[in-house]
Amino acid sequence: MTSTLSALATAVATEGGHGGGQAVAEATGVFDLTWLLIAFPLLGAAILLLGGRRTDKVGHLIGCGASIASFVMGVVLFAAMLGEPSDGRAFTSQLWEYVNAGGYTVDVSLLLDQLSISFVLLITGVGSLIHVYSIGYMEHDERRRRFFGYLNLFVAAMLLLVLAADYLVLFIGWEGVGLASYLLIGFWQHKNSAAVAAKKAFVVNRVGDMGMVLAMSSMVLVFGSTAFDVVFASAEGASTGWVTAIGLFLLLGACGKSAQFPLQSWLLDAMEGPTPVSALIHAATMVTAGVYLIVRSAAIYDLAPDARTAVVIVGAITLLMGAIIGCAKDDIKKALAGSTMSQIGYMTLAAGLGPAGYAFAIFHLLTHGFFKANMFLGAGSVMHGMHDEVNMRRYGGLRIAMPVTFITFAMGYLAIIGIPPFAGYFSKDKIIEAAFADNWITGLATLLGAGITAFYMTRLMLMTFFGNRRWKQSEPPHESPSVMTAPLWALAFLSVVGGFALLYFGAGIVDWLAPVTGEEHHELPMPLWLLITITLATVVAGVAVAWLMYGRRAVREDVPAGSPLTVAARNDLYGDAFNEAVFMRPGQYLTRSLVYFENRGVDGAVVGTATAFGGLSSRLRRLQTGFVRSYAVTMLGGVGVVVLAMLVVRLP
Amino acid sequence: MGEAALFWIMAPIAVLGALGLVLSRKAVHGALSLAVTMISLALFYIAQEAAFLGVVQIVVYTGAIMMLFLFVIMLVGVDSSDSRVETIRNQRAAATLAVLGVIVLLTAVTVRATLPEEPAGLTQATPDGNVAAIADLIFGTYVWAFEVVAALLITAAVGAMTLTHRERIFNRPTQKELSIKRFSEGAPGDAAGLPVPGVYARHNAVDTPALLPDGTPSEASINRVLVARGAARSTEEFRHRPTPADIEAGATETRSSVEGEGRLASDADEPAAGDDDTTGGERA
Amino acid sequence: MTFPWLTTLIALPALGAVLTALVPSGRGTLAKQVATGAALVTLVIGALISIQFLFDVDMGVEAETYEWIPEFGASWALDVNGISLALVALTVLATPIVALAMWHEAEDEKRDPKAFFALLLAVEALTLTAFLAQDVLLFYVVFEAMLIPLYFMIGMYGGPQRRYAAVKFLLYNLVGGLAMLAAVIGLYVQSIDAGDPSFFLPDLVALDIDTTTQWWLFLGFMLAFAIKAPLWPFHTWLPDAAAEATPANAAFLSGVADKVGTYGMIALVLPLFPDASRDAAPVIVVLAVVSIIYGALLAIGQTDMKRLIGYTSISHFGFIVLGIFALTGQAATGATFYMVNHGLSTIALFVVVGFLVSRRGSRQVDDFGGVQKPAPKLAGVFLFAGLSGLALPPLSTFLSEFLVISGTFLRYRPAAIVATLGIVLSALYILWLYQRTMTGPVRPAVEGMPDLRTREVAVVAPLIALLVVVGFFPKPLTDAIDEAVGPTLVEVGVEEPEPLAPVAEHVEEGTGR
Amino acid sequence: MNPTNYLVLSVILFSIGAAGVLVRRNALVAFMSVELMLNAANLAFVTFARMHGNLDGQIVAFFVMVVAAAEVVVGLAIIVTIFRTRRSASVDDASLLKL
Repeated sequence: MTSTLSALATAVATEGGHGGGQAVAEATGVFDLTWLLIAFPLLGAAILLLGGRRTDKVGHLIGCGASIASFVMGVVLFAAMLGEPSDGRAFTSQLWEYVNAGGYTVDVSLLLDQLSISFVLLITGVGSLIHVYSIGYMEHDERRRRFFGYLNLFVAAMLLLVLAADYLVLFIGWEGVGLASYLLIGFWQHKNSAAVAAKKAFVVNRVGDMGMVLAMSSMVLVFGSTAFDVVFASAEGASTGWVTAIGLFLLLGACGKSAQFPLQSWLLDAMEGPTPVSALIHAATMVTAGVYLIVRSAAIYDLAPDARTAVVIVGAITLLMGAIIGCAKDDIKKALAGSTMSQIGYMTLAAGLGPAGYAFAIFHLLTHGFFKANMFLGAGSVMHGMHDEVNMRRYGGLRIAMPVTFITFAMGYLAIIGIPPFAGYFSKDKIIEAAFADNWITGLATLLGAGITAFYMTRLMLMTFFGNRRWKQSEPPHESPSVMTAPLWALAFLSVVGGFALLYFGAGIVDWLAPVTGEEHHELPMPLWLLITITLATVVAGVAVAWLMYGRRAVREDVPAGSPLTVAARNDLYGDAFNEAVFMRPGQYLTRSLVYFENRGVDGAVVGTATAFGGLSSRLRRLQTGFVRSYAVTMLGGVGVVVLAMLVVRLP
Repeated sequence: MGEAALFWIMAPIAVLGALGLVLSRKAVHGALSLAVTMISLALFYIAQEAAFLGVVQIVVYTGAIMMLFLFVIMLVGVDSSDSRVETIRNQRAAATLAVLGVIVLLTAVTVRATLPEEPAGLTQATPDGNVAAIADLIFGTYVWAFEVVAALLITAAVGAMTLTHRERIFNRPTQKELSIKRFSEGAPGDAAGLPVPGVYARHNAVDTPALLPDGTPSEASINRVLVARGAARSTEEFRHRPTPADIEAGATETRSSVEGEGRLASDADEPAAGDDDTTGGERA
Repeated sequence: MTFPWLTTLIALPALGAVLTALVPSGRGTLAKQVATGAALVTLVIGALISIQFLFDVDMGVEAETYEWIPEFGASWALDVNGISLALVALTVLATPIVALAMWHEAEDEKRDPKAFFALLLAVEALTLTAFLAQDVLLFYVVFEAMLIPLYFMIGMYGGPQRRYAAVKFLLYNLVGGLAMLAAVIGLYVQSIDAGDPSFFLPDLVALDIDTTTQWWLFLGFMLAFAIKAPLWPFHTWLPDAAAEATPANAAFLSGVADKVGTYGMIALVLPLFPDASRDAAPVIVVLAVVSIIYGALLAIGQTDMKRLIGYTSISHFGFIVLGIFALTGQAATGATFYMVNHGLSTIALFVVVGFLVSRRGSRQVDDFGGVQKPAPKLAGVFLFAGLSGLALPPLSTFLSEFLVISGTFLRYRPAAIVATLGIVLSALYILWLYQRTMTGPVRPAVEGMPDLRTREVAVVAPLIALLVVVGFFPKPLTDAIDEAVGPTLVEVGVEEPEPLAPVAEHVEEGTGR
Repeated sequence: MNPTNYLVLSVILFSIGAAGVLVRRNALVAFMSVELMLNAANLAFVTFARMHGNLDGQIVAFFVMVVAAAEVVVGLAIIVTIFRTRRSASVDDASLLKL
């Protein structure tokens, strides 16, 4: 039966399944070369990491070249895809058979459709810009070649993640980006904090991976396969309980990778890594993998409303948590990291809304990729000029010293707080609309989030670029070299026009993604103009409050005491404290007591038995007096016993 | 009837001999007692139509083996005699118990066994006489065992030689070396050698202690083997008993020798034959 | 009569052991060369045999049976299937690597290295025999005989407590062996009762043993195997042996020799005692899960690097046993595949730790710190070996771990869920170890620590290459294993669980979602 | 006369010999007691031979004598050797067979 099933699965794969409602065709022509997307950066990583010192000189160029080649390939594929009919843009190409064990079959095959090509372009596009930026940013680091090797490895793994046509293969990419993230967060290994942060990121992600593994195990149990086409096609036949379970397991995985509550704690620490890493991995791409996973698994979530509700709740909580944390951080990167958490919360929330929100989640994901990468790189530029100072209370008035950084950063700022016509306005407003259409509570959460976002981003802007100069160094901070500012310009441009272009260019992103994610029109509880007005008013209010607190008054260099909420936000809302109190301390105690139990209990029982025998032997040894005559008595007694025994047996 | 008479006369003698072995304090007495038992056993053999064995018993056992024992006793054990104090705890009790058990067990077996009332006799088995029949068996059926036993005997002889042989590691000390050693190590008084028995004494027999120049008898002059046997004469009976006048005369000049006398006197207070236990203990 | 491939495979290392022992003492290098040469020739033969199974090329490898003790029905019977092939491949591969890794370590002991290399080859020959034996008596004999060279290898070369560790190892395994001997005799009696006294495995499998007897025999065999492939609570010999033996020896011990235990479970216990195995499976599954979590937690609590790796092995053996007794094709294939991968990964870890220990002269974690600065390559391979230990995809360890978990999930859901905790804990102990030893500020004591030398690279490179290549292309090996696992499970008489939601009808509906 | 009497005598002599081995410390006496036990056994053999009309008992007794001779030779040699080194013929002094 199992074998027939796997045969059927293969049949489904070849004849064209139902990845997300559209037919999936066998890849031909240029689509058959999809694997090149992954191969370029993978080759780059291999050359850079195995090549040794020989490639030190040209390492960064090889790294950029690999990424750009992949981007070009992505553009070519995108163009080719545009040439296909809108419901025939999904292609699968099987590379090799991975495993077949006990009837469970996995093929390494790639699925190229509208969703994955969007990610491919984001990853390779933003990735290439960040590669270029890194040439300048990492110029003085003696291990720059290795840095580019890791970056290429990341790009390759991320592409595998979004191109995989099987959850198991997706998981390979999933762990690959986790590894790259680990290596890059801990890139400055000589700093203890970096090494600890890297380990923390990996371990917390592993908790999410438990969810992934269990989700895949459930799929094997329920569907006998983890291939997208089989799982999606037979999802309807599964019981709601199992679909919900799979949905929740996947959500756990997504929480780990996307730093959603309750696995959010690693992201802030991850800022120990070099800034381009924060921009690429911990803002634009990897942390959005969870959103990708949920959207990709739309077929599952559509059937599991409870799981969707859980997704929405997680998204809403994270949205507000991230925003609150972002308000209190003085470390520019950590403030941005809080913002990232919050924005991914938006995406998760949107994804949890079902077909009404999937497309907007991806839309916001893309625009966020533009403006957040822009701002991180801007922050990196500031740090570059400020000798790696990250404390915003030591900045101030930098708009004059670093005009390019300021202008590009401002574009990102306007985009994230959602001022029309910048990119964030379109994407975030759509999510707020969808949230209100779903119910009031989620709607208000998103609205509140928008207000707080405006507050903390304005605060960040004001503390960094406006106000009095609080830096101590003698010569003024210098603007970054053009190799770093060029990517900033590019990203700033995208921050400005990205939202409008994506929404209205051609058929728009919603229709573009519809074959994969489905589409559903929602009814707003109030007129659209009213909602837009309210949203904008909230944003302006947030900006105004920030200006009152940080613009009018001079920013103090020492840290003010602050309200209990501020203190809590500075401590990441006690996420780490909670983890330490609930998991680490008892874990350490458990480990220690287990070591004790092992040495005294398990091993003690064994050694104790040995000691008991030893003691018994030394008692018995006393019988051995060495006196021949004692032995003779024993011997005579023994002879007597033997004779007696013989007689007892023989005599009648 | 003759056999019964022989048995009832010789059996108690044999038992007495055996008890003598176990109970005598001196090994040499024990050996002699054992010889008695063996001879009576030889008679029993002959009485039980085993003339050859009876002769072998006398020749080999009593004649050869017991003599060997006596030689060894003379070599090592003449001056040793056993103490009756048992040193191993509970050994006596355990031994008694074990022996009684064996006696009971074996007697029970012997008595209970269904044995023929009258022996079958060996007339049929030994048509040509005892010796010829035994020869037939030894060189016939048991020839292999016989050869092995022969080899064993040879091996035992070689083994005994190997065991008792002592490789000379040092040169035998010459008289000169011995003399030097005596002067350098021993007490100055002994430097000239031990006194010879019978010197200045009333007798010149070997059991008579020599008199030292001051008239005191010297115990050291008597062979210690004789002392151990109790065959030496007491030094006490040769002691010159000083009169009160003598004491007055030599009170001052012979103070040191008086001390020596005192020592000797205290030695001599003990019976010369000595208690075997104490003497043996000291020697050991 | 075709060429006796399997006997040749066993005879080569045995001959090598004799030749190595005959090398005059004092000529250590020659002994090493002879031993390594023999191991390499064995590797070539093993590779040729593997080709037949992995790539379906007929090399003429077939079962061999020669008379041994015809009075007892015991024979020198060898055969190879997917399961044994996987382990044979691991063994022939590991031996030259271990020999190369030991190249200088044996000399540090101020002992003649000859003995170690001769013993190593002897163990290889015995291990190979165990994997190939089709005769229960033969299996038992080599199972026990293997202890002797291993005892000397631990007791003669290694740390200060090595004698204690060696005696502990020996006593533990002898107890298991004794139980197994009783069970082997009991099994033989069963075959006598059935009318045909035999030790030949297929004959014994065909016996119809009543359930109570099966239980007793099952316990005898299982105790031996549970001690050998240390299953909680019979595991305490392994950390001691791992810590005190030389790293290469510890690698061979837990990487290869202990696999005889898990191999025995899947190749002997399951087919011989199907009823008892089915009944006992839940208990064994619980023990396996306890091993996974317990081993991992204790690994976290260790301060001695080699002990730590010893405890990780206990955790991994838990996974293997879990996979075997989950009694699904997926889990059993995964478990067998896991045996190979765990071998590669553990050998890599032990060997790399050995490099560290020989440089610093200490096994304590606290004595290291910031090693990646002076020795980046060493840190790199250490991280790589560690990642293979925590089953990071696409390294081959990942697939086996996933197959075990998902295969177990089909039948024992709570056990599988608890076992996934092992995923988190493994990351914790490996990365924490890496963090404490390799990263952070450079400690004065590790300053100027030399990076990997050519010989060391040659030791590690094949392991890493295999972990990657097998990780990407596992199918030839898993197919061979899967083919052999299927009949075993049929023998046990368990049904493969069917998918809950059949795919067929929805394909025809065509709407998908 | 009933030959059982010989057997009883044999038992008595054997037991006395055994007692001698057990209680006497002098190696020579103990050794002689062993000889006594052997002789007692020989007596039983000879008696049995006569009872059953079979000469084999006498042959065995003969061999016992020969072996006893060999044993005595070696045993006495050992005693002499021990006496030379330890100046004692007490079996209790040779008690090194312990830890």
